[in-house]
Amino acid sequence: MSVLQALDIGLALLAFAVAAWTIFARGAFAATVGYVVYGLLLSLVWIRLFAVDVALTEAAIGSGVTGILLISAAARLRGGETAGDEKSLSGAARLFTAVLCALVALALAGVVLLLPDQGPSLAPQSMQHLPETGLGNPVTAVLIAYRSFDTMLEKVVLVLAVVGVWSLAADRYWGGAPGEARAERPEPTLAFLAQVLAPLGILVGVHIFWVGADEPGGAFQGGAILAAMWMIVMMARLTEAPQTNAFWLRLTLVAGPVVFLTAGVAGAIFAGGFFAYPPGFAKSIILFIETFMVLSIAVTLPMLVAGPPRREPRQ
Amino acid sequence: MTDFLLATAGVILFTVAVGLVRILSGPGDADRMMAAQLIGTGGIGALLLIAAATGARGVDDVALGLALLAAFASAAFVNSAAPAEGPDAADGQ
Amino acid sequence: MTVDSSAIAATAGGGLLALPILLPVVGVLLSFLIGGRRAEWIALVLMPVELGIAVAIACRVWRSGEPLVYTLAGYAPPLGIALRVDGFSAVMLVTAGLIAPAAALFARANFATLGIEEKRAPLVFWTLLQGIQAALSLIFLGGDLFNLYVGLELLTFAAVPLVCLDGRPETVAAALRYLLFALFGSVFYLLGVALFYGAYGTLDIALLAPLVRPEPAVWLAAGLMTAGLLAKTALFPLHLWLPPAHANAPAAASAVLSGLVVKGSFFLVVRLWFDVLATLPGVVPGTILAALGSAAILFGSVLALRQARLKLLIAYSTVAQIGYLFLMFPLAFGPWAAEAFSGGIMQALSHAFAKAAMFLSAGLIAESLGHDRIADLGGAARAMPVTFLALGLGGLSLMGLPPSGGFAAKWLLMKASIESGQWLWAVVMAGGGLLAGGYLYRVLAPALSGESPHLKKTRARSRESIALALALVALLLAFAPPSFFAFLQIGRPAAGLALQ
Amino acid sequence: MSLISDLFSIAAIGAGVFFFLAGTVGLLRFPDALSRLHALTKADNLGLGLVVLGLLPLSDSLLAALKLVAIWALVQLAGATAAQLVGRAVRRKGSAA
Amino acid sequence: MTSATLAGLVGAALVGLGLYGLVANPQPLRKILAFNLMGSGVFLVFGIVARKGAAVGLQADPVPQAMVITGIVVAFAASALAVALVLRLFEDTGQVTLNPEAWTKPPEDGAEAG
Repeated sequence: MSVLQALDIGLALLAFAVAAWTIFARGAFAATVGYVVYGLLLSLVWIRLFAVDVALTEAAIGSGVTGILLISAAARLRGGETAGDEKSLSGAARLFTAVLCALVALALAGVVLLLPDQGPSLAPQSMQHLPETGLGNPVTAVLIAYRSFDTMLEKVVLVLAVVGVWSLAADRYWGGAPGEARAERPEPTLAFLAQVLAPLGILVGVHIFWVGADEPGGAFQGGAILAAMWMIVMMARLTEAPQTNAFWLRLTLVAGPVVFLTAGVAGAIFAGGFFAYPPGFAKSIILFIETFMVLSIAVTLPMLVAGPPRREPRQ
Repeated sequence: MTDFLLATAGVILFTVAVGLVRILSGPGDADRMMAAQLIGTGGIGALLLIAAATGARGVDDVALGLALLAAFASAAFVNSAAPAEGPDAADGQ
Repeated sequence: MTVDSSAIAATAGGGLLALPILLPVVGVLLSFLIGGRRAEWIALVLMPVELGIAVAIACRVWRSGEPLVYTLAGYAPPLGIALRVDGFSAVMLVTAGLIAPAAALFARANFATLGIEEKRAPLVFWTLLQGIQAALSLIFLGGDLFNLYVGLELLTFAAVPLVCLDGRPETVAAALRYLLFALFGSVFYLLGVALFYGAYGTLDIALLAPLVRPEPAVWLAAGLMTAGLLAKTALFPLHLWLPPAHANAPAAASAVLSGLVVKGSFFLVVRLWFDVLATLPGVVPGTILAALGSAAILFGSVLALRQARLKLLIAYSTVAQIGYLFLMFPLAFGPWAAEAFSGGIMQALSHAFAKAAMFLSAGLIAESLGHDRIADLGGAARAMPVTFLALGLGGLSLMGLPPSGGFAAKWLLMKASIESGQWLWAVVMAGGGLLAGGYLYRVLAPALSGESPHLKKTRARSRESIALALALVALLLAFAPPSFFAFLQIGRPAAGLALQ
Repeated sequence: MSLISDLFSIAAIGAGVFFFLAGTVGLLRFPDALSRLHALTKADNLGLGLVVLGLLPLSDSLLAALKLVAIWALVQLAGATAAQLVGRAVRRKGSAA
Repeated sequence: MTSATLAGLVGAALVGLGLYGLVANPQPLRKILAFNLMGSGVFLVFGIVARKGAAVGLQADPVPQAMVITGIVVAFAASALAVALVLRLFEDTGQVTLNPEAWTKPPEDGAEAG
């Protein structure tokens, strides 16, 4: 096992070094590239923690889609963000901050070391109730059955985030499409990439969603991959970003939480409690909900990355 | 066999780390972008080796996801850098 | 190690508890989907229903005399999530149920959506206002620490965009600053949640409370979560984001942000220390909180004295009034604990109503005069007497003069601090009251004298009366009967005695 | 059979690692940015290809093997297009900033 | 030392690093990066908790894993909102600063702050 241990230590050091680079790099763009690399390494760390569902989420959302968001922002902001914009902390304040942060990190490290090797766990209970849900993947069961309330509300958080991002539009652009209108031809290489990747990616996204019932995967991860595919197609200008007042767009954005909420309320009528599933129908209901969640996520993430409307709405 | 796979994964990560030091320091943003791209290749290689060695389920899907998204950061970079391409549109204040 | 879940028994018919969260969520989704011309209507229909449900919940708590519990999804904690309502949360639920519709009615003039095509500001305002309601209900009712994290995030996402609704760069900067503080708070809170789970394998508050021991993981988790929540509550020295954010939002939004939103994270500080950590020796942390609170009172009041704009003055007075909320923590140990607790809650309630009234009044003043520069308010009170009456009555509560809810709150806190021998807090409260008098005098004295200025807009009586009604509620709280304080203690059997 | 396939895996993966190493050495030695990156891209893609080739006999199902090949193909595609995209961006901008 | 503990230590270090970046770095975009780093550190602490809860044949406790997935999605949404705010500020003023003094002046004067 010693090789594995050495590998773990190497991986940990590498992840930490890249993270430190992200914080201390001189330029904002360099730091952002560092963050994208860091996201990749983090997926490896999650694999080593045997949290494959999380690794998938980290790969797709934490590193993939967040990477696109931050790289785009950093590329747009180049030259604008200079350190002179704001008074930097003085040397003493910097030192004080550093000491304080080090203390927080040390305390946390101490507590982490003190945690018992065999900690408390809800794994037995998760497995015990797993047959009731008809699922094979306990992480999916936690997300869509045991703690479905969290997940439904988190979908509402995404809707609020879309409202918040759109609210930054100028009044005359409200209802229009996000993204600047650009007359230039699609970049041929990018278009080629999009045309090859998109069909494959849709296949992979649906696959990851579908196996999520029993294997690592699920609605978030599959939806995020689908979202990425839509983003690349838009980046290649093969399609335009939709108008934000389009009814189909809004319907797709809220479909996940609406279906989830409806199922939750139906549970109160048919299964004796909000968000309860009637025995025997749990799995079909869960897959039904998840289908709409995949759709909503696939549309929400690109809209969040695309930013506020920037063009006047067409009729 | 397991140890061999893990050791090779370690070597690949090490080369990635060396490359990282060299390229992240610049000089240009395009270099850095390509660096990230290459580290992706190495990372996916290491991931596949670790997966084969530890036999964790579902890791191939993680690698598949990463491979799908490998070019995205570069695409986003080119896409967003394009409008600010004028002589020095975004520079200077 | 597994947790015995028999301690959690759902109360029959507790499904009522899910509705204050789910109804505004329905409102959010509907407004976003078909809200173009109906968002206002959706909010105005749902809000009275939500208030009715909040009152019904309070009545049931009152009748049964103990907390109500509801288990969601049919899975009992620790695996599932429970909602729980006690006296304190029922009162906060009703308070939010009253202030949100008041702000909504007030906002109709600015954000009308009936019969016109969809516009940006109205749709965003109505959607997010209901988002705030959903988030607050979740925070007041949530019984699971991670579920409460989701509530905190809902609150952040609903509150931040309201700050920069008018789109001026300074408001965007204020919103960004607010968001960064709030995110810092969320991450720290979440880290504490991770440590609690790692130590005890459950996040349900009722299950966690008896398990908690004074050990490193718990102290660290408590410290991190408290620090995170303080950043969201804007307690000194983490208050920097609040004045620009609250002063720049539209008046109706400011009223909700200052009156309610900061109370959400404060509520969780109380939950954390009085419920989750009830068995911990809390005098030292309580004293630290109160010391920060005292600093906030003095610092916020002094800065309020120096502001040139009315809305900024009111925002800085929020910084000061938040300080009072934290004076209850070191006093919550001993026979005076119930008094201190009631005082703290009373302060939260009276400030919510008074501050909402004041921000609405300030909004009316700014609309009528076209500015809110304090130096140019001369004679304004003659032109708009009702508005200034609301402002003044709200101020009465801030100063802590009788008869007002603020007086009741400060009186209770002062009594507790004197009985416990912790005189310092009493001195701070007295000083804070004087300073509040000072900054209100700065506004009211010139407004009451001099020529009546020319008004750019005729004043709307209905909107004035909304502000006045809120101020009157803040006043009426002074006459809260003893049974009201008994109600606040429901679900707090451990309070006072077990805490020692 | 198992021994032969194991030996094959070891040989292929070992060769793959060699290319990763060679790429990094090239990185340290080549003078200008573009040629450096060009060389490195090729070396790394070849390296990953050999690693995948070596892992193929170890995969337990046809689907898993297909996935491995797909991963390699996707990384190839990503590397090639990214190099072209970024390279063009650099050329358009004149000298690298 | 197990790999879980190691990951936990990295998590602790990341929280410290991220916190430092969030407080000490003046640029909003860098603050957003730091927030994400800090968040991932917290998620790693969840990860070690999950790993130490391995039981009944599961390699890790699914409940904290589910929480991390929720957390990653929320952190992304937060980053998106923050980035939108930063870009809006940049488009309106040509500069990005949280310095309150730069904002007490009218926007056209803002450019010379610094």
